[in-house]
Amino acid sequence: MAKNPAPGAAQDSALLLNCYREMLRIRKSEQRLSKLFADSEIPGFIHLSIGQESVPVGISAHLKRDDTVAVTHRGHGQALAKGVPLAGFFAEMMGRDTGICRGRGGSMHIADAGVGMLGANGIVGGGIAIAVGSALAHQLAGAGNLAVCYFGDGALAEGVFHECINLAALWSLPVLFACENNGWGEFSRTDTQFCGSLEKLGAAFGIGYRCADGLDVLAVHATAADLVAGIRATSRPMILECKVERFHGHYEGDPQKYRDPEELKALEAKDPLAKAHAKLLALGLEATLLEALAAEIDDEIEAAVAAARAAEVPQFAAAKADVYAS
Amino acid sequence: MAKNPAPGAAQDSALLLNCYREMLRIRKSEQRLSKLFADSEIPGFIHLSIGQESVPVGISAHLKRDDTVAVTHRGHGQALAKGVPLAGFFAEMMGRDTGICRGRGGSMHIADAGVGMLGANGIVGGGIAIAVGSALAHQLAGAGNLAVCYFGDGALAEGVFHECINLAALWSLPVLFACENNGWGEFSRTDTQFCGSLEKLGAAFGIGYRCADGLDVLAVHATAADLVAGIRATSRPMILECKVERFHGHYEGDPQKYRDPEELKALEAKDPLAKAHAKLLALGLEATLLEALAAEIDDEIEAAVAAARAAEVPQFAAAKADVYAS
Amino acid sequence: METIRFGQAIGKALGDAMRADPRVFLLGEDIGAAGGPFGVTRGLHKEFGAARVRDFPISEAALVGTALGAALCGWKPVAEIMFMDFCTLAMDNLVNQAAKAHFMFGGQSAVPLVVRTPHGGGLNAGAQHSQCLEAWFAHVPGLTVLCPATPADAYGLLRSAIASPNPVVFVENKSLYARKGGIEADPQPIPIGEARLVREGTDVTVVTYGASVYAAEAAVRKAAEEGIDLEIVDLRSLQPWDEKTVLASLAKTHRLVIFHEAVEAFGIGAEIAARMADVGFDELDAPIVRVGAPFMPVPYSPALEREYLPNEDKLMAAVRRVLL
Amino acid sequence: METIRFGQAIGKALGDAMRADPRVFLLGEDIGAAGGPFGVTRGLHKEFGAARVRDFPISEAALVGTALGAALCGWKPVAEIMFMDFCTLAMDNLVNQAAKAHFMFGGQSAVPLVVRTPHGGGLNAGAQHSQCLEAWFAHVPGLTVLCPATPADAYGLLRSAIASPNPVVFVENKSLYARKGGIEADPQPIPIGEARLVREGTDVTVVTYGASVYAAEAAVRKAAEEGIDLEIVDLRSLQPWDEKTVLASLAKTHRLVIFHEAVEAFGIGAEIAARMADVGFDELDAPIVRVGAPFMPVPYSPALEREYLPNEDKLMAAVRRVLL
Ligand SMILES: Cc1ncc(C[n+]2csc(CCOP(=O)(O)OP(=O)(O)O)c2C)c(N)n1
Ligand SMILES: Cc1ncc(C[n+]2csc(CCOP(=O)(O)OP(=O)(O)O)c2C)c(N)n1
Ligand SMILES: [Mg+2]
Ligand SMILES: [Mg+2]
Repeated sequence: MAKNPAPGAAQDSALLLNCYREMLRIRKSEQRLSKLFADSEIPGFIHLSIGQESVPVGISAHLKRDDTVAVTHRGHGQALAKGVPLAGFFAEMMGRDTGICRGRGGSMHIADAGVGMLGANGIVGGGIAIAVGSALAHQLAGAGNLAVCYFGDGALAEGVFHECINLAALWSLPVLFACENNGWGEFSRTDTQFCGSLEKLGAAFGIGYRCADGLDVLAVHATAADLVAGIRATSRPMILECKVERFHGHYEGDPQKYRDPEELKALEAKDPLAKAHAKLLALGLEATLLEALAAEIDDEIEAAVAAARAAEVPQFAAAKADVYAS
Repeated sequence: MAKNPAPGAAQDSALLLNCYREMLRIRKSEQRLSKLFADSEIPGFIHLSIGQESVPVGISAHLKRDDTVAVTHRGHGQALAKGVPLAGFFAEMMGRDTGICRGRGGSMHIADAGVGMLGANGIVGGGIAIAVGSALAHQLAGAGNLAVCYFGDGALAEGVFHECINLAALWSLPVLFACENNGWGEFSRTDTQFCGSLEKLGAAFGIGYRCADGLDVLAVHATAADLVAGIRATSRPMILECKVERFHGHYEGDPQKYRDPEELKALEAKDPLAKAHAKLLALGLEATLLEALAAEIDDEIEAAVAAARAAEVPQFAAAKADVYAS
Repeated sequence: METIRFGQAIGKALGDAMRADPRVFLLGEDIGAAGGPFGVTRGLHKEFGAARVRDFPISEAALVGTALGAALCGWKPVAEIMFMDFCTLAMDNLVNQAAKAHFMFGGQSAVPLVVRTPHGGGLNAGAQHSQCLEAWFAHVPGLTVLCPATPADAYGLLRSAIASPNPVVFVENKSLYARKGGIEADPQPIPIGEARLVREGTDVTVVTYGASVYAAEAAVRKAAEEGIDLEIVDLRSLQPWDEKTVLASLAKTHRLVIFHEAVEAFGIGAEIAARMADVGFDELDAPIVRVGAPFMPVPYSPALEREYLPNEDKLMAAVRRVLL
Repeated sequence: METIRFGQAIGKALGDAMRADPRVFLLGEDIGAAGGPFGVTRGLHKEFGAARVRDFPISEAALVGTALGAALCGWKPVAEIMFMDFCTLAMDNLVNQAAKAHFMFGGQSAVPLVVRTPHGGGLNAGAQHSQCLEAWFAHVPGLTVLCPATPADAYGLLRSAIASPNPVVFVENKSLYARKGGIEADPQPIPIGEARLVREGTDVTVVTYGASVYAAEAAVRKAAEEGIDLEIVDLRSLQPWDEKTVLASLAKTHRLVIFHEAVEAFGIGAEIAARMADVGFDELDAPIVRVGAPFMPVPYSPALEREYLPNEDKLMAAVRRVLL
């Protein structure tokens, strides 16, 4: 693959390439969503995770299919990284009957039981207890699985998070609390909303804590490796905080008047994907290979979009008849 | 007052005597409640704070009338120490129209706006946000008042507590978080329910923390003095944790089968009231004086009980007409 | 036919369900060795151990949320909320999460979750330990709401609730726990959504549920003294509720009184009345009258709570009104 | 008479109330410099500063609880819950604490607390950002529940809500924020509990509120084409609601349709129907028909949400039914 592989770099490079591919798949999917949204092909609210891809990619690399995750309103990347298929994903966003949730859920309610993705959430902090409950299920089942509970820095202010870290520590539940800290909750800086230290909070409950540069996928990957292995070995909960940046607005269409234009501009230099790209080239990968990879992803996405466009919209009667399971 | 006052002890002795009087008033009131409950003169559930009197007495000594408190389901002592009058208190417990809440509230819903007692609560943790809100009112008013938020160790597991310590720290609200830690939540030891450290939790939010021996009223008094002065000076929240013992059951009538009889027996030696009594004698106070004081309190209580017995029960129509303020 | 207390019947249903299916487990505050505040889970901790009868911290939101997470993974948790008033702390997990998961995720997920909780007054427990909030849950698509009156129904409906792939709010009137009733030697699940005809009668249909069933039964004799023959329908299941049975009864008596302990305004009875004023309109020979609690918080003083609670006298006044 | 948008009318009411009374202050998520997610509080932070327009952490329970604590101390907080669906996180403080404080404490305390919150669908915002949960609050003694349809009513009722010594849940249909309407130069508070007669008519009474008022108005022409003259009553105030006005209208038309966006089963309309099937029974010439949302979570896909929402066609179908 690489031109002049430095000794030992082959492994690094293969790993980074894998991560890069996943990140690019998420990035391009969201960029496509952004366009579809602008073109009114996707309605409602969507919250893009552009700039935050490293986190779920770095974590999911260590997850098994039966490990569970609960994801946030900004959870497209978290969902795709866990294995939600693109076709069902796009069809869902576009409100089609072929959507992974048959068009009933939308961006904030993607779920895929088949890959352990328990659901995105429209409620800040709404997935935390669900993830912890799945960790309880893993503990009861005893098959060595674990749960990942994604949440944003804004969710730190919700009481249920604190109830859950206590419970997880008390019952030694195998759960990774993964905070994507982008410094913002909607239009407010999180430091104007929450004044606790997540590290110290963990310490107050005897929960191990690690922080990783969420703009560096290998950093997340390495830290998550330690934590996931630790959780599997000890069945103790752990906290992973990743400092990231929110590149787009809170929701698509958010003019972000509340943000300093300088700060927004400075983001460009921080793009985790660009960083990974540069590093891959530095490691000796061919640019053409990366371009081919991008083209492959583009094709996959366009196929998903085309299929969704061609798909039926859901029938109301079928939806109405399916409020209860039978 | 004292027989042979040691130099400097006069002040100590006067302080302790004051505290002792307050504690005894609470103790005797609750013993009377216990009897009234056993005799079916008080219905419903009552939760006695026997053994925990030092905490509200030690704290309330530093409070002004306009300082506010929100108290717990085990809040008789907290209420009386803040100045809720005995007559209205007993009449309330006995369901009379002359009750402080006109017989509508009962033990878990005593309140007295006139002395800044914002209300007891039947919801574990239910008063915490209310107390914090009153601290916000104090901050807005700027008259230097503070709020005391009483809660039990069981309430540490409720999310709203954590929301509130964040808010209080974030907004620098003048509130004392006062935890009466009796080691139990109903029939469960708290260490089987909550595994966090309150001190470290405080540290995670930059909130000052102090622990006091809740069986020693002077210890509580001294620590509360520091904290209350600190809050008034800085308008920063503080945490006071007092280790106490629950002498009676969770509720009156609780057979406490879940407790080790040895442990229950060992309580006798820990009685904060007996300790204060012994210390007063050691400081040279006349036993007869303490007896007179007890008799005085008994008289006050009996007068309250007699008045309540003689009082009318509330009229339904009047209650029904008063669901809304006008 | 044996005799069993209402609370014991619930404990028996829990135990039988746990014996029958290893995926059933219990969570709640003080439900373990202590057996729960009303003794309902007594003995289960001993038999099934702490892993399946789990004492939960005082964290109602996390209680329902973790139960939901486990349910989404195929377990069958039965969570206890100690008093229905405390459901206020778990509404997000019940309403936004559990109720919607099946529908919202396109039918992928079953949610075999039961939340048991006691409602009702009469214990002078005051405004925060006495409420009947079942109408809230009946208004939430995706939830099933049950409220049995007899030990046999408590058993049979709880078995159905635990077997259900949908989240169920199982409401127990706490004044019933000590009440005795008959139960079969080998009791079976009772289907959700079917009312129980407590008593056939010809003059007035009384639709009721929970503890109020007994007050309705108490009114039968009084009514008979006045020459009035009451038919009593115990809904048992509030969401879904058995419109067919109510309508059939109305078609017979042409007079309807709805009777429950919950606050009358916007309560369960409102929906029953509204439906009958629509689909049952042609059968009605008189106004539909509801008897529920007055519009006020549950008061503490016995003098007040006694007048607050619906009783057979208030029911009889309504019965007389529809016969005017 | 000026023209103003619904959202602006609310902002104006907030601003006027704050200017008139220094005890009025606002709390909510992103309501400060950002002006709130729907722009309702735009400009207020600039005029009144951060002490009176307070950005709150994402802690809905603490939000309502602290507002309540301040209210008990004589302040007049107006709290915003960003979507009505998130009220699920603040139910204890609303229902167990705020609603009961005045009664439970023997009338000592006033609770001048307002909780503003937007409900309603139409934005494809999905099952957790679209619910209409007002029936829950109307069932809780001690709470006042308002839901205006026009900018003028939004202004006048919000001023009354802020002036009220009781906790008010003030519900704003989010699809109305951009809608324009007239307002007086010096608008006055509108009394709580009085319905608005939107249109006089002779054939059928349509009782409605909130955004559904406009769908009802849209049906007027369609009805006229069929020779049907609709009378439209906008409740505005749901708890208390104006029974007298509804009854008077029924006494005129003898036919009643109730129309709202909330789920029909156990919704606001159930209580209206139930009362009219009681006190209005003798006036009824036809079944009472309700039109609300079907019993399902609010779906995301436009194809589904369009069919989900009540509209004038569904209303017309009901109108025709009561005229059969
Ligand atoms: C309970 C609740 N409160 C408020 C909101 C509105 N809201 C949606 S996202 C958001 C900010 C969340 O911030 P964070 O958790 O940091 O996630 P981010 O958007 O930064 O990824 C808020 C307040 C909500 N959806 N749920
Ligand atoms: C929200 C809520 N959950 C549960 C209960 C039932 N309950 C009443 S007191 C109590 C234990 C509280 O323990 P703690 O806070 O330590 O107070 P203590 O009784 O020890 O004084 C519980 C669980 C309640 N009243 N409210
Ligand atoms: Mg964030
Ligand atoms: Mg305790």
